[in-house]
Amino acid sequence: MEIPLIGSLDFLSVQSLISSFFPDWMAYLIAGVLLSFMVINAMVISTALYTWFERRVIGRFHSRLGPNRWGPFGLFQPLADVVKLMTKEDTVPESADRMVFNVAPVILLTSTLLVVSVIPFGDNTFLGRLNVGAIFIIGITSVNTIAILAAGWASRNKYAMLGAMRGVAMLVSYEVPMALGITGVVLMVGSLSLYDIVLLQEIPFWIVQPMGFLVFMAAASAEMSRTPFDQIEAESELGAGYHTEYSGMKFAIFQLAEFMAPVVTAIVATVLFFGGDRGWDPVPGQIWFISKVFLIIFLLLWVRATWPRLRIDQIMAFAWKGLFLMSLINIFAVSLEIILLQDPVTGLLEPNDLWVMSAINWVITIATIACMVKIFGKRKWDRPMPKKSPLANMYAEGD
Amino acid sequence: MYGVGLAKGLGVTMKNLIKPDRMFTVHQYPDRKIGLLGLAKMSNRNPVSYLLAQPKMAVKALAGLASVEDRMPQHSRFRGEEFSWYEERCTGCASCAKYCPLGIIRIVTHPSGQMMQEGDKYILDVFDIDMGRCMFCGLCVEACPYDALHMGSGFEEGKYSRKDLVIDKQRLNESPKRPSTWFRPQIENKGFDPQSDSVLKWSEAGRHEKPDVAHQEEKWVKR
Amino acid sequence: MIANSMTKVLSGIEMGNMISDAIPGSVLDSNETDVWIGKDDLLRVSRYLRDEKQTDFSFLTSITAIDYIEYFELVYHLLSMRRNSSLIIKSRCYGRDEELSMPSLVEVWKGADYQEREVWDLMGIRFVDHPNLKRILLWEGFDGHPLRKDYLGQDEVTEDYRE
Amino acid sequence: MSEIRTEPVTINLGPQHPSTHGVFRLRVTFDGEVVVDAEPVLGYLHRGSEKLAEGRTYVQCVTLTDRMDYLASMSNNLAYVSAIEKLAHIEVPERAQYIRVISVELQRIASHLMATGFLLNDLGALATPLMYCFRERERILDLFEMLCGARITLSYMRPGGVFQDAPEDFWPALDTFLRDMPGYIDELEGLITGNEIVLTRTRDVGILTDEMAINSSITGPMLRATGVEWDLRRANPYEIYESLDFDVPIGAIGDTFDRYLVRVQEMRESLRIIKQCVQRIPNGSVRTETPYFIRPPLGDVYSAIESPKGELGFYVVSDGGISPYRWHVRAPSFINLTVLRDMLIGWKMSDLIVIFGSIDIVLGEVDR
Repeated sequence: MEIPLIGSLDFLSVQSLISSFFPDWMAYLIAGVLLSFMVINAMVISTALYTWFERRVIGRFHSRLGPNRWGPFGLFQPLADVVKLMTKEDTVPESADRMVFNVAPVILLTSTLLVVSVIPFGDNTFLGRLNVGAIFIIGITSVNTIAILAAGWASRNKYAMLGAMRGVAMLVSYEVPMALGITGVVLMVGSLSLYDIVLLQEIPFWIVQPMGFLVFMAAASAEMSRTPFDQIEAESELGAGYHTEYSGMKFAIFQLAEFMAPVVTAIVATVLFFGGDRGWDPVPGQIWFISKVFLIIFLLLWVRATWPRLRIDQIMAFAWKGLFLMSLINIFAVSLEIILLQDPVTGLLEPNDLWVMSAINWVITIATIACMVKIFGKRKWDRPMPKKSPLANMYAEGD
Repeated sequence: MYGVGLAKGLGVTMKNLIKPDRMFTVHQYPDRKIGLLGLAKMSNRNPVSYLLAQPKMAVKALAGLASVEDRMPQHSRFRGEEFSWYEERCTGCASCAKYCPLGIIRIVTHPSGQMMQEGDKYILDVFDIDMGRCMFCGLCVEACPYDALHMGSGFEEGKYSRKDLVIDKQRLNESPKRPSTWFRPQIENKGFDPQSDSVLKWSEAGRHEKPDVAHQEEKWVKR
Repeated sequence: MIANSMTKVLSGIEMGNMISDAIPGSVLDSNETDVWIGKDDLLRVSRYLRDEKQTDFSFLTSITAIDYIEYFELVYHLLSMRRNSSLIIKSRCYGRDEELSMPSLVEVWKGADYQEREVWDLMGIRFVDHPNLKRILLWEGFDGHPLRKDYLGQDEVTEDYRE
Repeated sequence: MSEIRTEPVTINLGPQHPSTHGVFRLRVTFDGEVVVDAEPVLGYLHRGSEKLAEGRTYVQCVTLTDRMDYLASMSNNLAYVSAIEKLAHIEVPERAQYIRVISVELQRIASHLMATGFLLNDLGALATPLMYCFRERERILDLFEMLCGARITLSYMRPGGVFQDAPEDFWPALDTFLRDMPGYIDELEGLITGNEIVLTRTRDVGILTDEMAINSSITGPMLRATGVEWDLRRANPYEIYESLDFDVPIGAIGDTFDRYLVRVQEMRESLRIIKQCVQRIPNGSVRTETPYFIRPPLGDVYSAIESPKGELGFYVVSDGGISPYRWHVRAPSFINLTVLRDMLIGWKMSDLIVIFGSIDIVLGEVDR
């Protein structure tokens, strides 16, 4: 049973509703604008709420309180931040490339927002049912790279430039494991449509292919530059990274895009690995979706509050030596299992097959990680015993 | 190795998230937000009866809007602002001014011609302290031979201009006499707590009472 | 538990005799605690003190200069970590003008680097052959050397908030 | 393979920068991400303490020492007053010595907590370990408030002792602290010591050899991390350290991780020292009567203690008057910076921040 929360909100039904009053082409336009408006606003508001949530949770991880003054439980804090940022002077460096400088934040926000357009929030709640949704996500997230490079380059600031250069190197590298991580899911489903991926997820795919999930999450947290991969901003090294020179509203847009990234990532991960809106009745699917998103966001925050960041060359090495290899092993294992386990006639996988696969894959995952630590962990973790230097002897009596 | 350290770290942060006694900010100056349970506990009731007795306040607390006054407890030795100064005890000897590393205490006196037997009493014309430059080292208090000057105990003397930070004789006289027990063991032994609302009289602030005549004669006349 | 021992403060007279045996004419004076070295021999003496097995002063604790109006006195606190003994050597530098100079000890002890720069900055004693003798605490172009006794200071404007 | 020719870029790290621990400026030349040259520029916090002291009395100078290493005011106070006591031949009562040692060791823990927390902050741990460190340090500051009414600029010690005995409620509070603190250090170590990311970032980074450290006059945890066992509390014991039982932790190879580890172990040793002091502390007076204006005999004195940052020495020359003729500070933070350039060259930008953070400088002491 599916209780529609916001009713049928897919593009086609809205269009057909409107086309009874307007000509077809106009209905197409109005439905598009209406739905985009709704989704954009929903995303912005949820991002605002997310900033509050993040600050409260990180605060509690720090044994602090977090924002709690303005409004009930400090919920109006994002509003106050926005007002403060909007009333701030909008400065542009004298030697900046004004055009690029102004456009960069918009590109970043747009590319982040566009991801949402293909997400099936519920059985019949989505903007577009793209049959190549997975490829669309991979493609549209790499536009971030251009925005970050543009922001860093146009600022004429050395810190911004360093951050942007790190960003380009890192984002381009992490595109690869991310795409390969998604490939595992796509192989099992046999379709690139996110709708189908949700439909065929009898068992959440993070159980079936944990390695794919790990690779995807690591790559995704690198894509949105969160610890332990936040070298783009690296506030203790570069000040603020690529958006050092931004202030006022443009900075607010950057912040919005940056805080939207975890939300979007959590949404994508929910769809790909947590079964989207699937859950147990009578709780409606949208609620399941939102609670899964919250769970992933909390996991991301937990990691962010605990771990320090890696160095840029270590991050790159991790991408190419670690994640790349892991994702290849994952794809190889998954495809082998599919060939062996799938029904020879229909080509489908039964739930029992999925359980078998997950058992095999967990073993493979643990074995792979152990092997990789052994092979690539050249550094010995255990500390050599301290030895007294012969250059000093503080018990000597002198002569 | 093998990510065990990473997992252990996650455990530590989770422990700190969950355990309420590991909170860092437990005092929020000047007030703190309070929930319904806290309010009920403060008035020694259970939450339900509190809700019935004071529905407006209870709803406010549930919405996270209720706040109660909160203040960091300070030790009685806390060296704070607004010196406690007793004009009755001050002789205008200017030891404090001489001992101040920054020279921010200004004292002007003139002889009064009274009490000439005990060696002339001086009248204080000016006694002001430039708190804008004071660093609260307390050397002036240490120097005061008659226990007339004590450190204060507050910290809420923020002003909008530096001029207002110069506290003169009048303000010193008017300010509540809550001396810090810093370098004043006699006040500490009395159990005086400057953080409470009690005020210390000038006659109680000294390390010894005014000597009686017999004592003085023994000390000075017989010599 | 190992018995504790204090750092042995070497007698200036004994050490002075030892140094003047090795490098004749370098020791100008000595008393119970200090040895005065001529400024021309300072580099040679310090190299001797560091390398000689008997003294082994591998560690330069601190460098200071004092303005005694007629002359400047540089104080070097040396420490032997292997023998746990210490020695104070002093050296005088006469004159008042900007061209006061002393030999730099950076090539013997690298730890002298910043301390010599500080002495140059605040006392105005130039260290010959120092690799990077620039002002360190004050800015380039500061007028005068503040720790000299004849430094009068720049016109200071202190606002009196009382009036 | 021919390399691509790259243009070196010079960047000013500081004076306003999140990781310079104050107003410190580092002029760094990068080739891509690699440091090819670095030059520290100091003096943004220079207040001329040495000159100021020449116009103040010996007791007034105590307030100047507070403001040098503002994370370890107690150590500064002790270093200064012990120099004056040596110069003016003032005896210190035994109880005062115990209280001094207790407060200095508490200060050492507080300072090392700050060093560790900020090192992790530089590593990018989003202030979580920093906050935990701050939380424990807060308890030490509360203890200091009980002792002397101030939390940072303490001015607790005077030539001839400490200005006032510890209050009644200090001892139970100290006992609670001593009971809780080992657990907190364990927790901090659980968060940091085994963490693979911390290890990857700090192991073998910024190695300092023992020869180089000694030649460059490095002291404190930085020197001990290279394996040189040298602690003034043992080598030249002052106060009552001679009778106390504690170990001097040393590092294995002198990298950034060793520096962190030495600090953590020193915290544990400090707790051991305080426990012994609390057991043994005698009754009696805490201050020898000294005149307001101390007039030490003609002469000079150098007296050093092991402060949390290294050997903190005061060289005071007296001309017999009420204020010092010359007042020099051997500031460990300042001299520890000597090797900074050599340690940085060849490392990446992220390593630069971490190496710099592991030196643990306080700009108030560097610039004085």
